Amino acid sequence: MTGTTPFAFEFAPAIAALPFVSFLIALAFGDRMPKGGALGGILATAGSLLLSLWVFVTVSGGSAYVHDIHTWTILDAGGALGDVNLHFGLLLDPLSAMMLIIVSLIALLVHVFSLGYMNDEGETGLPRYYAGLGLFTFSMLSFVMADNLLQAFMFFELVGLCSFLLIGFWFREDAPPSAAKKAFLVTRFGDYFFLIGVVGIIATFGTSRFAVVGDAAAAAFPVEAAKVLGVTEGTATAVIPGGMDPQLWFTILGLLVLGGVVGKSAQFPLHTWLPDAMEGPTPVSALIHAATMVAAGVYLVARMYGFYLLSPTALGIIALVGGFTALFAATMGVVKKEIKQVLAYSTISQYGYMMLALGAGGYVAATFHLMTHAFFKALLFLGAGSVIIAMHHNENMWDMGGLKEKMPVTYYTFLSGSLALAGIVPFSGFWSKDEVLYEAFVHGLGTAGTQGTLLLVAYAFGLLAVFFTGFYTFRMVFLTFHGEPRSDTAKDPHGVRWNVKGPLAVLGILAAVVGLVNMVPVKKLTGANIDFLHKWLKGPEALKAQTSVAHYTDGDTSLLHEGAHYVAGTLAGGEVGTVLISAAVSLGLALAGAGLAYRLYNVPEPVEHTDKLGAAKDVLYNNYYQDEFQVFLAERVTMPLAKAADTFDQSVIDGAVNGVSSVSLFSGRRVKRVQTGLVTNYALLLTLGFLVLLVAMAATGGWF
Amino acid sequence: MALAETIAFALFAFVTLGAAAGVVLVEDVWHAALLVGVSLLSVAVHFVMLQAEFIAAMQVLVYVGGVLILITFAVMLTRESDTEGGVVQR
Amino acid sequence: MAVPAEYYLVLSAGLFCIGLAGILTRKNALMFLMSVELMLNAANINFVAFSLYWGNLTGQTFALFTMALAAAEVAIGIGIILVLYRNFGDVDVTDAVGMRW
Amino acid sequence: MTTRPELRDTGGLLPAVAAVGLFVVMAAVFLGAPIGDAAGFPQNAEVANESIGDASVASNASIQTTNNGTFAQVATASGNESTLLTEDTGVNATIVTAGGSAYGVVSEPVSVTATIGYAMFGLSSQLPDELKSESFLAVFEIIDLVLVAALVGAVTLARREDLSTVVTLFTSSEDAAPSGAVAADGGSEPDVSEESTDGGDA
Repeated sequence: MTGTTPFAFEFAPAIAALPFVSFLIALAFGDRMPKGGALGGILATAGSLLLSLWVFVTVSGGSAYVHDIHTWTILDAGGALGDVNLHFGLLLDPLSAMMLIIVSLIALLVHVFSLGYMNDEGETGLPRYYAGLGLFTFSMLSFVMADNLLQAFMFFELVGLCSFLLIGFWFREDAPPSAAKKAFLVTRFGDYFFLIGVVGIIATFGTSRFAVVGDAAAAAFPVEAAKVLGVTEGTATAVIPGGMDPQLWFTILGLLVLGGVVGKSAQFPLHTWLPDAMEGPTPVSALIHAATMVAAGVYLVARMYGFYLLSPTALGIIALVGGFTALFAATMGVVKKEIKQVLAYSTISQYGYMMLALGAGGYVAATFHLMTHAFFKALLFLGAGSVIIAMHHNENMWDMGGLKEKMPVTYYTFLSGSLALAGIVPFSGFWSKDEVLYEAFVHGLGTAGTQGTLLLVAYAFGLLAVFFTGFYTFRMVFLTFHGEPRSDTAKDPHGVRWNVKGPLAVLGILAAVVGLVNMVPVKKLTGANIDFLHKWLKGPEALKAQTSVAHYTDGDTSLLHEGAHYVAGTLAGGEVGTVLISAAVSLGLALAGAGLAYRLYNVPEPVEHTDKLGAAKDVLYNNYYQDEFQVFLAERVTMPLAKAADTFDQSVIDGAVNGVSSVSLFSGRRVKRVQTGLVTNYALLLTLGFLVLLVAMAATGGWF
Repeated sequence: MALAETIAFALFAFVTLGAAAGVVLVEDVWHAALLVGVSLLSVAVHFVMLQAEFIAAMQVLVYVGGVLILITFAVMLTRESDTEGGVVQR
Repeated sequence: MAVPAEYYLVLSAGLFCIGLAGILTRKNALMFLMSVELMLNAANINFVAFSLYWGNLTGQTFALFTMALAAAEVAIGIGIILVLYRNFGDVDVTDAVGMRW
Repeated sequence: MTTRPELRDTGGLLPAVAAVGLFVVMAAVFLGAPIGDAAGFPQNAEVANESIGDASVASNASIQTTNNGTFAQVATASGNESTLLTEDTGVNATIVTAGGSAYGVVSEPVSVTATIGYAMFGLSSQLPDELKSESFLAVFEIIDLVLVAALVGAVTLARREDLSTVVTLFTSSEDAAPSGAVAADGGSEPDVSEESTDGGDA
């Protein structure tokens, strides 16, 4: 950044501050305001959206911004490491500007939708609800704008807290508090590793900045790490414990941070909280799945991608976890009865795709999918919410059917989202998912050795998941909207108002067209320069080498090549042929899945075909017994350990403490007898003390 | 001359310390008060030998004439009434 | 001064220790008072002896002050003893073991 | 009626041992300390000196005292030559030589008591050079205050607490008279109060 600070950036803190104000207002005055504080939240998020757009335009103009708002402390770590700088700052670059828009837009729509879902349904506790939404939006926006890992961690945790509050909104029922607790604990388990990673990174590099803009004295840890490894020019020092190989140590750090990502983004094996989180209000689910909590994990990896690129091992693990999660969750989504459960598993699956893309070196692909997914998943959840309103809060798809005629707006927007989710051309999901798979494919082909094989395995997982995605998506659509109504409420559904239809319409259009911003296959075929997102994320030339983002966009593949040793390969027909083959395969599989669903479920009276799966059905119904496995881990492994630790604590630690205290008690009981109150005794002690002192001084001073 | 002074010193030192020891050791407070007077006067003699005649005078006036009188008062005031004079005070 | 200063020091130490022994062994408050007088006199002997030893009158002046302080102390001491006697009917210091009564 | 002094036989061993031990240690230290001879007080201070000739006359000179005063008499070939040193008689006078001349020096004793007074009252200009002392005026004032405080304290301690009137030296008798409130002691024991006396000036 050169020259004066663009005006928009001065107002950037307000993007996060506005929802925070709405949170405070809803908390303090919500019960005295119309709509229970919703209007404040809508205004605040609308303001955030406008400011985000402003920032977006400014960033498009070639600016990026890193600004320390407040420095807590500067620790002198000594040596060449320099100062350990703990601060609170802003980082506004293409990635965060894009994410700001996504978050504020979806938050705004969710607020509007909540008018229909919560207010019109006569829920109580609305101020608490809108306060939670405001705090949630605030946390996520602040997380997005964080310019260092420590700050990101703090807001990461705040996001987790908000999800806890909102999932457990209906705390008087049995399931929501339990689900909230589970979400909190499971994500916290991952965040534990994240915290260690943060400390490790700060200890290693003396900074946890993601990027440097302008100030040459400041350092960003991905840049420093690249220098330490010699991938890029320059000198940098890092404190590596125990003389470890820097590559290994950076991998460990990256994997520690990844622990938080796996928890928040619901990747295997910490995905179990997410389906249960469906106990929260549906707009909250939309917010969590599309823009805030779950997106936070993937966003974090993208944010510090320059660091992960230095570690092929970490990238491979990310890719494999992502690909496996994509398939794993998709298979579970196939058999679910509740509409939100299907969506929940599809969320896990889609975030698996993003992780796969990140692991496969597809930074832009992952970001692209994050964006398109945000829109179509928010759409699907809000559509599901609309259906749930209509069905009087019955979520079982087997009680629905034939809603197409009753609620056309919901149907067509939901269909748009479903086509996007399934990845049918030309809806947004196709472009992004295709690019994800393409990246994994070409890098898997081109990269030699275990790395390449790993990517190909992950790619195979992802490809298989495409089929399941198409199947469960259209199974959901057909069961919900097609056929004959299977219950009385489905015959006469509850109507929905503008505040439900409006957000759906906006998102429906977006889900259909947003993929057009990055039509890479078309570019590869025709040579037309229409990969706007690539250019946008890469940023102008002036930003190169200043933000870590510029480091790894595809215009500068050196880090991808030098750091992660990824090489793009092709199949027959060169690049164009590979693109065509990849796109055709994934589209074909998606269509196959959708077609199977059409065959099985687009009938007037669909029947449950799950029995044909035999034993696999039980496994799928029970989510591969992951919950049971975790409970087993908790009860059989952790509990005995905790009990042993407790025994140790009670006997040894407390024993020592009590022993010490009893010594002082005992000696105190003895020593207090000195305090007789008799002047004579005090004088005697005084005399004896003086005598001892005199003898000691005489002996040492040679007075005798 | 020096020998005479030393002998005088020894004599009065003996008186001083003896009277003081008596103060501590005798049972009766009244006797103790009298022995304090002896000791104080003997110390006054030491002052004279130390060429501090004025201090010696003050010693006699202030201590023996003032302090000792006060002590005597106190002894008399705190004497238990149901016992005869000189009865053990602990 | 024909008598060496050490002798006076020893005399003073003896007087002081006798006073100290009185304080340590007696229970009668009046005996305390008298023992303290003895100790103050021991200090005075030192003052005066060193005054002569150094040829400096400061010691003698201080001895005078000590006497004044001793008189003040006795006045207060006797006041306290009388209060003690009034409250306990006795002048035994071992009775008064509380901070207040 | 008198009683024979009796020795106490009670009391702990430890206090006595402590006191004796302290004495032993102190005596050991004192006797082992390198304390030399005393400086002593200067006996005289010069008050006058008169030149009586050059140094060679010193051996022939002597101090003569007459009713008119004290003279330094030098025996010369032409007879005795007297120089008046002071008109007082009975003073301490000597002949000394210094700087090639002989002088008759008169000295008189230094008053220790007077010097103490000068020191205590801070009259430092009066202090003689030969007898050193510091100025103690501030200490004197403080001790004065302490004495006053002791007097006040003694009076306060001696007043009867169960009467609201303070029994002091100058309290009018009708305030204190009714119950014989001048008694400083006795408390609630009537037999003790028989011995009561005015504790106000104790």
